[in-house]
Amino acid sequence: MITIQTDDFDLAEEYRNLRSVAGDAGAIVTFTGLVRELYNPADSESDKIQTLFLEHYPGMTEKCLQQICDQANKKWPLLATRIIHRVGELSAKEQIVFVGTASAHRSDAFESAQFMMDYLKSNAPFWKKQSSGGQSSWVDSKQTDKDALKRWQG
Amino acid sequence: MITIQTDDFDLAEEYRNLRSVAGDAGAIVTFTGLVRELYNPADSESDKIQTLFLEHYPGMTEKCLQQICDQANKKWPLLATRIIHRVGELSAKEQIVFVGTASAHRSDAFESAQFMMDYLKSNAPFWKKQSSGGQSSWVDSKQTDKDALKRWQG
Amino acid sequence: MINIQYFASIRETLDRDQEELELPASVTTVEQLIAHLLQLNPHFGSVFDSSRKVLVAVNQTVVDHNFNLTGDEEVAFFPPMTGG
Amino acid sequence: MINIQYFASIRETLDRDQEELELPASVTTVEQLIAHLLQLNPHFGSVFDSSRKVLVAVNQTVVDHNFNLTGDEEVAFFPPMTGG
Repeated sequence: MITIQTDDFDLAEEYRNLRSVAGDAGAIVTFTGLVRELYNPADSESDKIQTLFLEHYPGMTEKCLQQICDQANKKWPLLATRIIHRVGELSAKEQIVFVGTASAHRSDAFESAQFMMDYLKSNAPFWKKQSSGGQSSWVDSKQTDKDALKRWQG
Repeated sequence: MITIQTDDFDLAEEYRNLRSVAGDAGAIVTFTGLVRELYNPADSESDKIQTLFLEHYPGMTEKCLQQICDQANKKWPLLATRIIHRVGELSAKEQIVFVGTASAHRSDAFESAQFMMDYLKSNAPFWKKQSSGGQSSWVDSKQTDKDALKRWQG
Repeated sequence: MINIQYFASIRETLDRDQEELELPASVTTVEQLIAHLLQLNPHFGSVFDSSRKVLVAVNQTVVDHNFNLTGDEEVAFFPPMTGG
Repeated sequence: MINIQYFASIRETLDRDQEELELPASVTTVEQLIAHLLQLNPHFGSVFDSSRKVLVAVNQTVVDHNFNLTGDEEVAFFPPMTGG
């Protein structure tokens, strides 16, 4: 199941749902992404992030996230998958994104969760704009995120 | 931090602790292991597991789990690590083990959590005995668990 | 009619989030649509200059510049994604 | 005095969880300790037969059979771990 929302989410509730949907699961992996204060680690002298604005492409976003779930379910024998992505204005330390997977065995749960995050980063139409000290700028995409996809290809 | 306990644990509480200890984390990964009803997937005709008994080697267990945390912290830039392992008698669907990691970046959090689980499986002195339909037997170690360690060596 | 949507830094550069456009019969690919937009509006020069990576989606799927258009699609232009 | 601990299936086979033992001067390695235990107690035959994998820890660290003993260690015998 996928959800795009402005509201915060509750990890405990998501874990409970995964556990009840998954039936005879042996392994549940959760990933939570948080807003870092210093978003650009190369620039530690900069002002700390005050807010992060998340824009998305309604319609296409839902389609992309559902495709990512479908691909994960094709590649691994999963009992449950979950993506939540927040949009709108977020402050430092807030939760941005949740990915959860449940499987009989731990390697499938770990790999599929990492796969889903890697694809979400580079393939789902979200854009971040950070603001600090009265200045704001769009966050650049990172080569390391594109490189992360290679692990899952071919 | 590591804990060995007979009591159940609360994922929400562990996540809250990781988030508060970790400071400027961008990524938190949690792994939860659960007791499967059919522990041996090759033997689906067998009676379902009724209970699982977990024996351990007090003293050595704590030492091993702490070493696993220390090794993870040496290999990856982590902001927090956590292991909880239950011992004693557990029923199907109960939580057995928790591993949590927090890091600036997602790949470090994912890899270290997987590393910790892989080492815990083969290197920490726990032994499982399963009971079903009046019969009980010690669970055999799996070659796939030994193979999983190769990824982290050399 | 084609519906064109702009996101993030491109939306800001153009100061618009979408527009409707009747395509001339000569425009049958994404590449030709971009050339057409550059003619219509000089602002597009700074969007489609070579230093800036722009992705194109047609009906909410990312495509390359050879992709064929019939003239009634939803086309979107946006920078590389930075979600997660 | 050496303290020997047994775990899981090995504890059950031997029907004991630990024992104290004064080592003869001739026993200076784990391998010699195992030979010594086999002499003392015929039950050890089924523990240390070749079909069964037995791990040895000295002072709570897994070691191989060449490991040297001084005679005042904590030694543990157990099957491969199955935690997690």
